[in-house]
Amino acid sequence: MSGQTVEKLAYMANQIARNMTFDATPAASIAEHITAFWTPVMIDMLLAQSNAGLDPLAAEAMAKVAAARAHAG
Amino acid sequence: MTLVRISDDALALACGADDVAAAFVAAGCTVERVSSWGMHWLEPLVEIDGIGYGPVGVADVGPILNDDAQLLCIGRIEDYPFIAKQQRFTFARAGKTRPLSLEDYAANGGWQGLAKARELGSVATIAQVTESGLRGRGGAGFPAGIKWTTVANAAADQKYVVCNADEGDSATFADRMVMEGDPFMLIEGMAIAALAVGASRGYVYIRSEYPHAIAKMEAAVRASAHLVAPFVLEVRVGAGAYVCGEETSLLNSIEGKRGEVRAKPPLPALEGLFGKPTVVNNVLTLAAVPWIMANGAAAYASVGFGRSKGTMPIQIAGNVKYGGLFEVGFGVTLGELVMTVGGGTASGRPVRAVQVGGPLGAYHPPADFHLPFDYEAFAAADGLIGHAGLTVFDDTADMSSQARFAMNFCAVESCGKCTPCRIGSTRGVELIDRIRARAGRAADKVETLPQMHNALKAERSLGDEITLLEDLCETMKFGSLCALGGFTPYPVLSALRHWPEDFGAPADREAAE
Amino acid sequence: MGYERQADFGTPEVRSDQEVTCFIDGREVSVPAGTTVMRAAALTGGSIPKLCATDNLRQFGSCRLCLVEIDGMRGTPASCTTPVAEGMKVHTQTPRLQKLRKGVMELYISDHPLDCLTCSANNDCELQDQAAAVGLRDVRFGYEGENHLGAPTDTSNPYFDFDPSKCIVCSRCVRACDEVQGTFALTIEGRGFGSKVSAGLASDDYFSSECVSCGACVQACPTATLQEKAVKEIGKPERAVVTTCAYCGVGCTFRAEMRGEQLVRMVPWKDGKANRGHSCVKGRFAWGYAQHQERILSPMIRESIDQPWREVNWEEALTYTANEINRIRDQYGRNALGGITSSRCTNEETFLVQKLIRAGFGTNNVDTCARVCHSPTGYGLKTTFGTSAGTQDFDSVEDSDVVLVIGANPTDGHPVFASRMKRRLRQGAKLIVIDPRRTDLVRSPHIAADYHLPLRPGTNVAVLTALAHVIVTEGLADEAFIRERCDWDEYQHWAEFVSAERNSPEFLAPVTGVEADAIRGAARLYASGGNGAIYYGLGVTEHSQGSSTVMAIANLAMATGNIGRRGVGVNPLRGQNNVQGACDMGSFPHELSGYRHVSDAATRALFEAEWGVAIDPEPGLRIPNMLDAATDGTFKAIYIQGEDILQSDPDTKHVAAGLAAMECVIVHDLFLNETANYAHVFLPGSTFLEKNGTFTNAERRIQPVRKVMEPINGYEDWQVTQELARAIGLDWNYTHPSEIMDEIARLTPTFTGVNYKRLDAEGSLQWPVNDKAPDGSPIMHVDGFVRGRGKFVVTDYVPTDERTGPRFPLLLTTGRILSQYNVGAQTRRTANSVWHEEDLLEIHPTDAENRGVKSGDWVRLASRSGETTLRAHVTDRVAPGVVYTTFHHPATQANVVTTDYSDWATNCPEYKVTAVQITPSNGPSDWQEDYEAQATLSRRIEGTAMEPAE
Amino acid sequence: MDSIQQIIAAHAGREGPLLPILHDVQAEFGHVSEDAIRTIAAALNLSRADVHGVVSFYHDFHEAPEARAVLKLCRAEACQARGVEALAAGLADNPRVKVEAIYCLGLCSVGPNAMVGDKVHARLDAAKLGALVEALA
Repeated sequence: MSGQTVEKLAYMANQIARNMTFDATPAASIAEHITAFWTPVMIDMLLAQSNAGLDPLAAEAMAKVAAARAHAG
Repeated sequence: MTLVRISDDALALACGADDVAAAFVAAGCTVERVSSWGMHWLEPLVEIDGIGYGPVGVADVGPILNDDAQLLCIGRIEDYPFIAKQQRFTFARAGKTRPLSLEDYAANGGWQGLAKARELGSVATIAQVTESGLRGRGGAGFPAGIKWTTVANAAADQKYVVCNADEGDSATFADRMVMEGDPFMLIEGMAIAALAVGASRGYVYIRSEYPHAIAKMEAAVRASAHLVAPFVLEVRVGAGAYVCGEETSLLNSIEGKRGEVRAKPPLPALEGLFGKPTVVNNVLTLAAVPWIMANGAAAYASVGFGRSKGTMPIQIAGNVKYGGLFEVGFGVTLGELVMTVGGGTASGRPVRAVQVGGPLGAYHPPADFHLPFDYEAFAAADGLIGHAGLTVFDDTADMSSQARFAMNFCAVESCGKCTPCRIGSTRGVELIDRIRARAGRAADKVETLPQMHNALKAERSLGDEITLLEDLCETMKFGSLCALGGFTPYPVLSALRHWPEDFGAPADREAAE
Repeated sequence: MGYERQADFGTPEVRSDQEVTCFIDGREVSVPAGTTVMRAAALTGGSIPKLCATDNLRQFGSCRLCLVEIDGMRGTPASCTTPVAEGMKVHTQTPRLQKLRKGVMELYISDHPLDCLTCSANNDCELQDQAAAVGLRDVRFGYEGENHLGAPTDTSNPYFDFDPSKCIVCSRCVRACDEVQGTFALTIEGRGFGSKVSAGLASDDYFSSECVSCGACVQACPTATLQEKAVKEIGKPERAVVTTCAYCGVGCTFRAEMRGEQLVRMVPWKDGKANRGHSCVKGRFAWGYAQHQERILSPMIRESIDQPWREVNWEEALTYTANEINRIRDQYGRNALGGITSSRCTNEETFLVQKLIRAGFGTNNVDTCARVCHSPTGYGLKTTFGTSAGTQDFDSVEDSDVVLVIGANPTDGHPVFASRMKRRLRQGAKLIVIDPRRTDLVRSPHIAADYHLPLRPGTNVAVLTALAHVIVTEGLADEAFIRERCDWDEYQHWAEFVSAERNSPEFLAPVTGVEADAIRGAARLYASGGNGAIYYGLGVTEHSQGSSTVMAIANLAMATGNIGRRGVGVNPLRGQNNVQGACDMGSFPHELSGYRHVSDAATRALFEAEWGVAIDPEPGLRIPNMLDAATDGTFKAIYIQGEDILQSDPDTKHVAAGLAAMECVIVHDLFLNETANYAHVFLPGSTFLEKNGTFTNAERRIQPVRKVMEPINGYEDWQVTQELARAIGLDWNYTHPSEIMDEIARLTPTFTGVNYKRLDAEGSLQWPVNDKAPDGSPIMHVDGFVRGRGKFVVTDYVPTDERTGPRFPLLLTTGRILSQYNVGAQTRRTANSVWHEEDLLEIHPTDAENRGVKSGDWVRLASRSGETTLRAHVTDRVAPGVVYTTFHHPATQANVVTTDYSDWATNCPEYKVTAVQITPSNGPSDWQEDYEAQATLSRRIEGTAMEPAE
Repeated sequence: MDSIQQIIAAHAGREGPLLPILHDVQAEFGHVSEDAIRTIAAALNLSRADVHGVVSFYHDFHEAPEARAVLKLCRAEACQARGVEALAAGLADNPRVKVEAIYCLGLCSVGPNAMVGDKVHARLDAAKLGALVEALA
């Protein structure tokens, strides 16, 4: 995978985060959203990149995604 | 200074009243322009101190002022037989007041009806109109009170009163005279109607052929707006369509649509102007209302004949000696109107026919002179009163030509919506033309084609053609959507029935058969 | 089915609680009060002669053939305008009536051509029928009277002729144009005998007039005056099949009228519940593409896209394809495979494609074109209400008092529904339009929006939040409804958010470009004007905040209690005929049919049991992700049925790169579309006329598609998919699409009660159809939201990252036009192109002036993604700063310009906001020229004329 | 076209303003042109077919200008009874005056009658009618 695609995934995650900022439990909802709509490959790609440029809320959500995957995996 | 009264109604103007008035002013007189008395053969009629002179030309001004015009003098107008014989309810002020003078109107009984209606309220006002027996003067003779009740009972956020002033029938001018001579009376009548049914807006739809009536009504509406408020009234002008005298066509025209006739139901009383409950009444109907309200239903109903209550302003015109407006209770006979009141023909020749009720009315021979002026009596004689206009013809009239005219008028004025009127009137003209040529009809180019196997190849006789005309009239009479196509057969069939010789029958017809 | 006219009861059905009983020729009949004598007579099986009456138009009373006699009533009233009364005794056939009717007919025929045998309406003419019915034998007037027989025929419309010599002036065409279509393009000119039908001004012909060629006038005409050219050429149809239109999401029911295997005409079916007998220019007339010479009828393959195509037989094509799929799966893994289902195809075909991908390819990499149009609808309405679908049936609009249209242009995009909406508006319903453009709905004859909010593209959420601000802060919310039906805490959270000053119309005006007073007025009207219904389209979804906008709309409806009954609701106007169905069928990578997530084990188990394979519990790739993965080298093969993603998807260059990177692109379509330039396998598709199946329209209405003719490519699309499945080793044995629907019903709770037998019997069914709603569900959320309590979602306005600036100072928004459809694959291959030969750029006079651009000039349209050239149309329909174009023509490829920005929740592309610059141009851009050259090369077919000589 | 816009504006707010507007346009320009119809239709939110249908229905409105002076001669029954047909037949052809038939001016007891503009003329005979026509030519 090229860096450009990771960049795009990070953009997507940030965009989701921006739009869910006012959710009652934003990080959890963002994590849930990403798990529901992204392929595991996409999630893994983003998680694999440590400095993907995620905004704090998106990063928090991705951490939750990672935790859930570790738990399930 | 001498006070001279001269009418400014369109008919007086057409006869030169303005020039006469100017001449009196030039001679140092004060001239008051008043409404017309309705004695048209005397127009321009000049009144000085109650004494009438007419018809007056500019050259007569000097002699009149010099008391040297005995031939023109008719004496006291009020006592003149043509006036004295009338029962003037609607035209009580005719000749006496300045049309646009609120002062004159109020001083002569104006606004009393409206005041009464305001005092009585809606229900009692409608009751008065119902009890008076007032029937629509537009031609159909439908009881006004019933129509008003329907509108009053209809629930709606907006209701209208519409005055049908599209007086298009030849030989009728009473509406015009009301609007030009006593416009506030019509406005008062409409305001009473509006109050009775709960309408907030009203329209007077006037034909464009009446520019003077339009101007007077517009001025009168402006001048009286404060007196009829909150009722708001507006004048609308027709645009050259006889059929817009039909109420639904008139409503379409006000709405800005083609003046096509609407199918009924729904009745305009329930779905009228802009789809709202609407009173549509003729000028004379609405103009009768102030009198009824001011003088009481009983006083009105005490005059008349049978189910035709009150007075009728009858209009006498055509080839007649004393043409004009003659308001009288129903029941006067046709012969009296034509021969006595009207004085017979202007040409001095024998009367051959009288058309009663305008272009959709029947032609009556002198044999019908016994008929009393009454909706039912005329209906029984295959005729109709219509808007009560009489057109007198002398013995030079060709009645098949008049029948052709009736069909042609229908063809010219048909809105084109329904088939019997749209196509039938044109076929009628063609058919009467052939009949008038006294020819039967040979099979035409198409009918003679060998592939036209069902077409009649033999010549159609004059008798066949007359039968076809009768059948066409039946199709139009019972098939048409409105009175234009439906009543055109009246003049046609009456001409055919009473004057068959003008159609080449019976002799030709018998020969042909 | 044989060929006969659909029954006509003369006057429209009347709704009334009261029954009236009367006697027609002695036969007793009870009808709703207000019903006409004519209709009552027709209901008893009698037929009163008539010409001007027809039951989809208000009674008119002009022909005077339907006269009857009624006891106690004077004269001979017209039965079409006379309502029945209790106990009324009507006589429809008496000697007097017979004579009158014959008299009327004699008049008609005295001005009518006599060449019935050579007339195109011979034996299909109401005048002829009625002449026979009244027994006319002789026209005593002769045939030489004044007449209209010499009037010339107007042949200007490409689909129908107007021959005034045959006109009987019944006004049915004029009334149909007014009442049914609502265009008011026709009138009667003149009066009396000179009355004639006129299309607009005296100097207008049909083509130059305001006519939109919907066909209502042609359908209404009782003679051959308005007649389809096809009927004149081919002759009278001999059989007819009722089926469903394959154009937009309205889903009109048509009767395909056939002569042999030749389609003669498509006539709207009065019993069609979506269209109620109406049609538009596309469904009615634009079906010629089905027989277009460019249709590909033979399968074709090639190893690489620089080679010419090689025609092969079906077996070779399918074997080759199966080998490639197996090879790629073996080489790169199952997730290197994927597919795209089509909103153009039937539910059954779509279901099979996603089944092939999931069960055969072994991956959830399946998506559908709804990705690029209504995926935010699915997300937004499921989140808030619990169902990914509109809440109403189309009939519902008849009970609406306030109609709010946002981001939709129904008169162009959904014309038949627009006509029904306009009818309601003419009856007095109020209208709010939220759209950057002054669409026809904002102002067109007899229609005027009470509020038009011409917002800056991309600010939907801000406008909706401002509306919500007014509703909440002015106390217009329906608290009782909210407390009963929604989550009160969520509502309060939302109400607090929208009430903030920063969400007030005044505060947001500089952002939205909409005056605060207009927003306040519109909010008050929607909240308190009676039944409020919201209709929206792609102007809502195709944004970076598409899903937020859908949820903001849902919030408004819930806050005002406008959900759960007739006349209200939230209604997406679906673009393509089967968008709803394609979504329902499990075409999304994360959902199985009925919108059930693949991670749900119980649902998977159901499918696994039925299909006998394991289903991946993780979501697959969406279309943009597939293309990303392809450029990245991990996605290698795709099966695309009935879609042209190269032309329809955004950022064309990116799509092209993705396709070019794949090893096996399988296109299953009617024509060599733009995507096929990058394909290795072409499988010829069949048109909707050639197959059985069902489509589901925007009102969740499942409607039968019936085979009108045999597929000229040999197979219905579902058969091709089945053969491909068998070729890769699946054991499929469907013998008819009804078996596929039975499987869908077994696997999908909302479809439990759907089967072909019922669809045939009832015409259509609106899902959910199951034990809880055995007769289907015209209105959703009647007794409660599907998800339980309605969910208010806070939708913060997050501006798109697409910004104007010095390089790209204008905002481009795209859309469609009435005569063309989507990528134009069908409509461009019909005479519809006469109305729209090319995509035009709408630009405001001020912007045009600043750039020295005049109408008709070539302009360069450039964004950061790419550039193209097209001609300008200077108009104030667009606001200053906004430009607009359609995307129907591949020569323009408007999507070269659109960007890769997309909806945050669903990745639905942001077609509606692209920062662009317009400059004068001399002709096609380099990209256009390169593309054209590449396309020409790619379309070569060995051994045919389509291979260039050199 | 400004003047047409002004005419339309003058009737703003009226119910059913089409006929009053058409009257004013006809009076101002002598006809209602196709351009005028387009302008009026757009302003009133009507189709141009709507307006054309109305214009063509009423005898008072003309889509083409009339260069000649117009005399409207009443040809209805009462004037017929008073000899208008003979007058009409005897009317010399005058290329500069258009003699139009009109049906009734409401002056039926003093015919034959005619109208020129808004001015009415009664008790016409051949000499008076000839003079009227000459005055117009």
